[in-house]
Amino acid sequence: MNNLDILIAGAAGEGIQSIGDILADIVSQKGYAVFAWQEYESRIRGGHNSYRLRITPKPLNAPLFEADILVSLNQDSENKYRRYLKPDGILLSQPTEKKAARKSIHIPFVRIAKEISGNKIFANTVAAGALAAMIGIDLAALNVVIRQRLGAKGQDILQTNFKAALAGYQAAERQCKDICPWKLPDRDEHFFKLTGNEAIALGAAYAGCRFLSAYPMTPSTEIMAFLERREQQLGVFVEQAEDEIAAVNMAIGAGFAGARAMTATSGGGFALMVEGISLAGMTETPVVIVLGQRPGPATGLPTRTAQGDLLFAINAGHGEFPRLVFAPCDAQDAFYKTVRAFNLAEEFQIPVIILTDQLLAESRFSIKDIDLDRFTPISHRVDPETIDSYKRYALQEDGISPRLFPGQSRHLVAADSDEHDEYGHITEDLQHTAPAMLTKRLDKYQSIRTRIQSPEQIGVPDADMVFVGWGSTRNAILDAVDSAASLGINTGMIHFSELWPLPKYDFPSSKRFFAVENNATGQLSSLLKMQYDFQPAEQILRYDGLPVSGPFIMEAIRKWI
Amino acid sequence: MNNLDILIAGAAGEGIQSIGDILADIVSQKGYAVFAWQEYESRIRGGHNSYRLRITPKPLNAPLFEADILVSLNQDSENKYRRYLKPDGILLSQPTEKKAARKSIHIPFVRIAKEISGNKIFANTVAAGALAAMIGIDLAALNVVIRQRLGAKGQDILQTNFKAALAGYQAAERQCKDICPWKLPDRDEHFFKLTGNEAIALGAAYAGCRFLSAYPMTPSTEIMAFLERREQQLGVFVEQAEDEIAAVNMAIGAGFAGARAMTATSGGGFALMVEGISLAGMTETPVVIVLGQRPGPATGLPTRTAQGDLLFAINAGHGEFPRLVFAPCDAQDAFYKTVRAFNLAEEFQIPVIILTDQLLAESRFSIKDIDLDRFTPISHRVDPETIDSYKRYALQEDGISPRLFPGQSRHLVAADSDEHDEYGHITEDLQHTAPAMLTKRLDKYQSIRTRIQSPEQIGVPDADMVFVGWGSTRNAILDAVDSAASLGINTGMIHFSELWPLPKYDFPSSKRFFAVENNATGQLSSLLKMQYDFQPAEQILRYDGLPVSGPFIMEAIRKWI
Amino acid sequence: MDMSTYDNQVVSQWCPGCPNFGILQALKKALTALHKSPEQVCLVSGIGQAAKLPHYLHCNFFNGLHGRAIPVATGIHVANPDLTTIVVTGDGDCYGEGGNHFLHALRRNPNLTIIVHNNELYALTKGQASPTTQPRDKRTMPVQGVINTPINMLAVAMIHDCPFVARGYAGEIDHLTDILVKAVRHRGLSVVEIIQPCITWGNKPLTWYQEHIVYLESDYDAGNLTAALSTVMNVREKTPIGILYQKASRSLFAQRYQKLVSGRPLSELKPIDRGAMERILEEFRSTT
Amino acid sequence: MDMSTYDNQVVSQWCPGCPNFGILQALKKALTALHKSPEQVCLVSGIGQAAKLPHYLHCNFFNGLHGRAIPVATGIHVANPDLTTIVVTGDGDCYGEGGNHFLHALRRNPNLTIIVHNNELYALTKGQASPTTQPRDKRTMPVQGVINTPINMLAVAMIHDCPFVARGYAGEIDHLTDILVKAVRHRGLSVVEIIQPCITWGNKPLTWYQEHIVYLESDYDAGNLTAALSTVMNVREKTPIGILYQKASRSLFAQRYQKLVSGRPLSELKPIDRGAMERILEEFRSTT
Ligand SMILES: Cc1ncc(C[n+]2csc(CCOP(=O)(O)OP(=O)(O)O)c2C)c(N)n1
Ligand SMILES: Cc1ncc(C[n+]2csc(CCOP(=O)(O)OP(=O)(O)O)c2C)c(N)n1
Ligand code: SF4
Ligand code: SF4
Ligand SMILES: [Mg+2]
Ligand SMILES: [Mg+2]
Repeated sequence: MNNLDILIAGAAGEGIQSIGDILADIVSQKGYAVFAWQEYESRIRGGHNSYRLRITPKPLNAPLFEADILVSLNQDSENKYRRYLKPDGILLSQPTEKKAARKSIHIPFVRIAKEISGNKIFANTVAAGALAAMIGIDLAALNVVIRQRLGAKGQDILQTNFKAALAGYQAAERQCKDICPWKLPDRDEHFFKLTGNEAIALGAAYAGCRFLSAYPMTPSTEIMAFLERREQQLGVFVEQAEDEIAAVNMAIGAGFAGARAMTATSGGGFALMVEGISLAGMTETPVVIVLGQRPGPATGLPTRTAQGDLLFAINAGHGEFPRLVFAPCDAQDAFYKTVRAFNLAEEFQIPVIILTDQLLAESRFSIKDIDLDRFTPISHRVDPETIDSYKRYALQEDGISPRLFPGQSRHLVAADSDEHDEYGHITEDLQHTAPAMLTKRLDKYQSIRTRIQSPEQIGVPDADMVFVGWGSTRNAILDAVDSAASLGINTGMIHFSELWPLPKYDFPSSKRFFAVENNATGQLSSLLKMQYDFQPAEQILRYDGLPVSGPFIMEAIRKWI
Repeated sequence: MNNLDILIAGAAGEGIQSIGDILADIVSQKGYAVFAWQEYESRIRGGHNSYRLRITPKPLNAPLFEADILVSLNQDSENKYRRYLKPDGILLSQPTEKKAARKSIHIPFVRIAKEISGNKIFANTVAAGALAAMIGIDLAALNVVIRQRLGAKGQDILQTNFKAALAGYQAAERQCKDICPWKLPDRDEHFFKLTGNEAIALGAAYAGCRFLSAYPMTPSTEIMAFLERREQQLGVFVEQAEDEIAAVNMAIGAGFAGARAMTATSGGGFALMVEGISLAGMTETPVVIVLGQRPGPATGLPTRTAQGDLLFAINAGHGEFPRLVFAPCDAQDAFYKTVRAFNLAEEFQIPVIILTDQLLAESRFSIKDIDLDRFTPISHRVDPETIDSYKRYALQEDGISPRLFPGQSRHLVAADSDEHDEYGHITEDLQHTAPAMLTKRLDKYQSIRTRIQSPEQIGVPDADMVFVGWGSTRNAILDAVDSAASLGINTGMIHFSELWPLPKYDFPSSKRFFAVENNATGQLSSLLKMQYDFQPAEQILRYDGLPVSGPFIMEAIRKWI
Repeated sequence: MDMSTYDNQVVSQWCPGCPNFGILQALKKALTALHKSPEQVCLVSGIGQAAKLPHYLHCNFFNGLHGRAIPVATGIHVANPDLTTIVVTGDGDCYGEGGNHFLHALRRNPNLTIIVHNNELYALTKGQASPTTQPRDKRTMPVQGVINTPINMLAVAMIHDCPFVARGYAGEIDHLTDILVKAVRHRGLSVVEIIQPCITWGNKPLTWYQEHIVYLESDYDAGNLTAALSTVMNVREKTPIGILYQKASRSLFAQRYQKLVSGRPLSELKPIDRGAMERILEEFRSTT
Repeated sequence: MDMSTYDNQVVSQWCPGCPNFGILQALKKALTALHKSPEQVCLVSGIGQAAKLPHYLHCNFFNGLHGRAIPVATGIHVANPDLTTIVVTGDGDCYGEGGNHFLHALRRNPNLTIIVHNNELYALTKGQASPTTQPRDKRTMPVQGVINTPINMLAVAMIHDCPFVARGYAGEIDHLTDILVKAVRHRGLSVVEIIQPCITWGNKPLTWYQEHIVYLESDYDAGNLTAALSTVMNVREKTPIGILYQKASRSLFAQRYQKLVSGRPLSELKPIDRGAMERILEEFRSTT
């Protein structure tokens, strides 16, 4: 088997996530990579949501819209999502009056659930059982996962779920014999399955983060919730703040006092943190801020995805001060970049912004390997004993003054949001101190710039067409590169995941460049123009709240191939 | 007389502002233009502040640091500001033990004040009298202004001031006969004297603004205070908000309900308004926001000047939506631009940001003329009777939906921070509605761009060297152009006061361009590179909290001339 | 005019059976009883489940940012005092993100009604604790239970001389309707906090709520501040609902402007005319 | 150790004679009495005249953004519970811009002391009204006098079970010192609001203040919430100063973490070790 794409559709509250999670667990236990992503409405019950599984032998962590199997829990969802079913795909749904136009399997999920338990909430488990049967999973494997996932809910509920799954399984088995071609022979590979948010939370813990204050906001809430649930295991103090202003200021306070500290939010909350970012810049306090992008402006489409805040993040904050802006491309990269973010924030005593988006934050990626030695927590502490008389903002050639913490030693430590002297006291000396301090801070960019990773280049030398992207679109671009290759077209990718300051880089010449972005105005292009005097010939932009996919890119370049 | 430059120096609380104001009034009543600017510390008493008067027959509204007369109220201030006294300038100060190195007039301001009134607070009036005598003002003209300025304080205080001024006048008269060359014969011209803040407040009132909510913040506080003092005269409702978030949201609420509304702040407060700006973008609610720049980051140098928030203002707010960013060059322009800001905010239903800075906001400019017909309040109202069934966000080709107000007619009016349908209800329709709404909003840029004023060009065709600037540096650049001319060097200026979106413009070729900015990173240059693929050869940057002046520019270009 | 005047065609995003529907109904009933036509009414909300209510009621509305309904409503109210402006907000929206605005609205005393749906959690973001969650109650966060003391904004309102403070229950629609009618009628700021069980994220059944509310006693004196304060401060077995505190309002927000300049909607005022502006500018020109 | 331990060489930006100097002195005296050495103390402030105080006292400090001292202090306090962290703030800083943080600090109950210099105006920005300005008092803005009701944060603190609530007067240094000593010593959040005349922008002479304060009566029972509330809510001729309310603190902010994970300064904790991290990651790898 090469690829199997499953789309599970239903209303919020019908449990499609649980079906998807169960299936994802099963196939990954069988040694397959699975990319699980969701698109859903901003509501708790009802509406139309989908959960997609992309099952492959090797990780291909990019979204595809079309599916081999459409599991639909209600008629409305079926109507909405049917167009994504491949021509030879199979529909799994409740029985309908209408004659199905396609190959389909009909199972009365709700009726079966009610028969078994008197409660329709088990309908999704019936569907999960049916789906498992369709893709040739054996019952035992299914039951293992059900036990793992639902064991904690008590014997009664667990047994009912077993029964529901079995009923669905058997009902499907009968119907799918002839039409379901899928087999998933066991493979001997075992992938890590992580969402972007989980990867960031784990990366933070690994980096030595000990403090997170945040205010719930989709798609970043799970970073906080994950760390809170694992407070004892991961040892990160978590506080739900009263608002984002408090969140960022608490983190800055904790950072000042020596804790590696972070916050996480989305565009609206980030907007409220902007003054705090400027404070971190002025006081030279390390802080890591995750900005999970979703379509704006304002509340926008709160549960959807976008890359609309790049220039905002780079320019956020009054006054001029150094910062770093990263945009990891997937969960593995998110783990690494988070470690890097904490290290560099501490080394340069600056705010570091990690841009994610709903796709990256909430999708579950399959990762072959997480190399804990690739980026390790690097401490940039100074030994207070080596310092005679301490000045928090001592002027140094590279702009980096030794940083001590209050209470750490006999040295007193000050931080000041006003322009200040070397001790941190307010200055009005415009002739020397004030411009020297400003320069000192901005001078850090010189060292920072040397530490920024170059854009990733894939297939560029041989390519005629080159996609230029950033952040979470990377894997979709690689899908497109593969698709193009299968049509005999050489394409390549230049991908930025460290966006500010931009590294030294020379764009290759005589290629046709296509910028690929999940926004409407082509923000990366603007940035590249400003920085490299480089302008992609074409822009492939998606701004409907859904992620860029390989086929979307292929469609966009059709007229050039 | 051509030019007379006076520097009055002293501590906060010593009343240098009152000396300066009196002198400014006198000379402008005699028909002279006067540019009055201050640089001062962020404290209420003590420290070192200066008030500078630039007296000229024709308005030259740019700062000069060097002075013909230095009035110093205490020894510390004298020490600090002496370096600004021209070689042949005259010092007016209290008697000192040290033998003065220069021409000087010594008057015991404090002793005289105490002799007259028993109170040293009248020392500044003694100094004002002395200064008046030095520049050949007759006593009557002095007394007229003292009465105008201090009449309201009661007879006793007024009479004491008369006496103090007289004593200073007489003491100076005796000493300055031979050394003071200045005469100010009456001229028959009468200039308006306005600060940037006053011009904005008056422009707002003229534009029909009826609502201002703001939170005090230097250098913009006076816009609110001015309108509050004149609430009855100008008819603008003024509310001091609890914070800047409330300020911008109140203004947006008032705008939604049909009032022309504004707020005013500085960088830190603006940072807090960023989410609200995005809200105005999404709900298409007109609002005018004044951002008075001062050096950041964070609290920075709260009473100083800078142009450090250009890229921040242009990119502030999550998501992508249209906005306008203006940066008037002086008080006259500030008046005009404010009227334009309200008109365009209403026409395009967008937020408009007016960038000022401490120099523009707080300096007093002499203005020959304010042409009330140049920009008049233009209403963009729709007659509700012409509408059958109303949709607040009706999709229109140019992106501008007819805007009605709640309660205005039988039509219901909605605004939604979520992505919404034409009625303003939350939408989750990603196929049609959401991208159509986003496009509709961004499409406004097409019309907006046609309405932006081109950069001002002065002397460009003949120039070898061209200064490129924005906002409040314009007049200093023109000073430099004049100075260069007097050295036989042809220079010119290209000046932007409407910065976003940038207008269509072609930079002339084969010139040597110098960007002039009051910031450290050359933000205009970055912007021009992004927009026009244009890059000035050199950057003249000042970032010590003091304004760019003509001589500063001349000094900077010395190596090229 | 009957209640259906306020119906619209918008499909609700609330969970079926959510007590928010009861609040919606009570509000429609109250507006009907008040003989307000839809165009006279403007609802203002922030973000959250509660804050979606304006979409489901046929009238003007501004659905703004999370936490910022009060300042928006304040601006609308000044710009058009003829509108009946009502804030619809949640416990997170109003007491968490928007806490400062609530405090300062109390100081201003605008003629608004603030309706707070108190479900003791953040529903729209999936069940985190809110400022009103009771100690030890578990939420999706914190999973181990809340430690912080809940905020008591009704007491805070009383302390600041808020002229109308009430508590309703979403399950008692007629009782709530009556409160809302009186709240809107009362001059000055009215605060109505509504016990609104969340049947998805909450951890108590609806019956629990029904059993744990009680009407204020018939001889309860809503004019007595001390008694009112003690009623909201002392946690009892059953939570009293009704008008907790009521007094004649002190002077209203914007009244000075309305006397000095105009009491009409600001949109109806013409800009200063050219001649007047010229005269004003002359003040800034020095003549001898 | 004597008071001079806390002196530093920084030239004050305050007006000569400002009662802020009295507060500074009282704080130095209190820290001396508490035997805190400078490196054990961390002052945290926002922006304003009050907020400049940390510059004039030899110790650690964080002078942050206007209105944001409390969250910064909360972060510092969690990161290093060994520090004596004290917030120094103004009425505008703490009750205007920062009002929401004050409210939620009350809910959290961290072991901090909050000192509010209440001069009933915004001094640093030149004399505007603040949330505590009394009705009809004139300020540079509004020039016609304040209309809004002043905020009563001491009452708000009491309502939320704040374990230590006091009012001092900047002119009564010894009395204030005593309050501050007790405030810092008291477990949990302590709020000390200080009447601080502004001799530049205020409109009452210092003598007026001296005449209008009064010590709490000797039999005043600071343990009685009702009495305490009525003391701060009823405006009397003379304003009582002293410890208004005091009780044993409920559980402290961050205590759960400190029990579960560590009570040491967070900067002393090592990152999770590589092996442990590997094991944790394995949880996310599906094996059969
Ligand atoms: C600035 C900002 N922060 C966070 C959010 C995310 N958010 C949306 S609703 C909500 C909480 C809503 O709680 P509540 O007001 O109690 O309403 P409920 O859903 O419980 O009715 C949050 C945190 C947001 N939209 N904006
Ligand atoms: C975000 C922000 N808004 C406004 C200001 C301007 N500002 C500085 S101090 C201050 C008021 C200070 O009042 P208060 O806290 O009472 O201190 P005081 O000066 O009276 O001691 C204001 C509004 C600021 N620095 N930052
Ligand atoms: S999540 Fe709770 S509050 Fe929201 S609609 Fe559902 S039941 Fe109601
Ligand atoms: S302005 Fe007022 S508060 Fe500030 S230092 Fe002067 S007297 Fe004190
Ligand atoms: Mg809620
Ligand atoms: Mg104050």
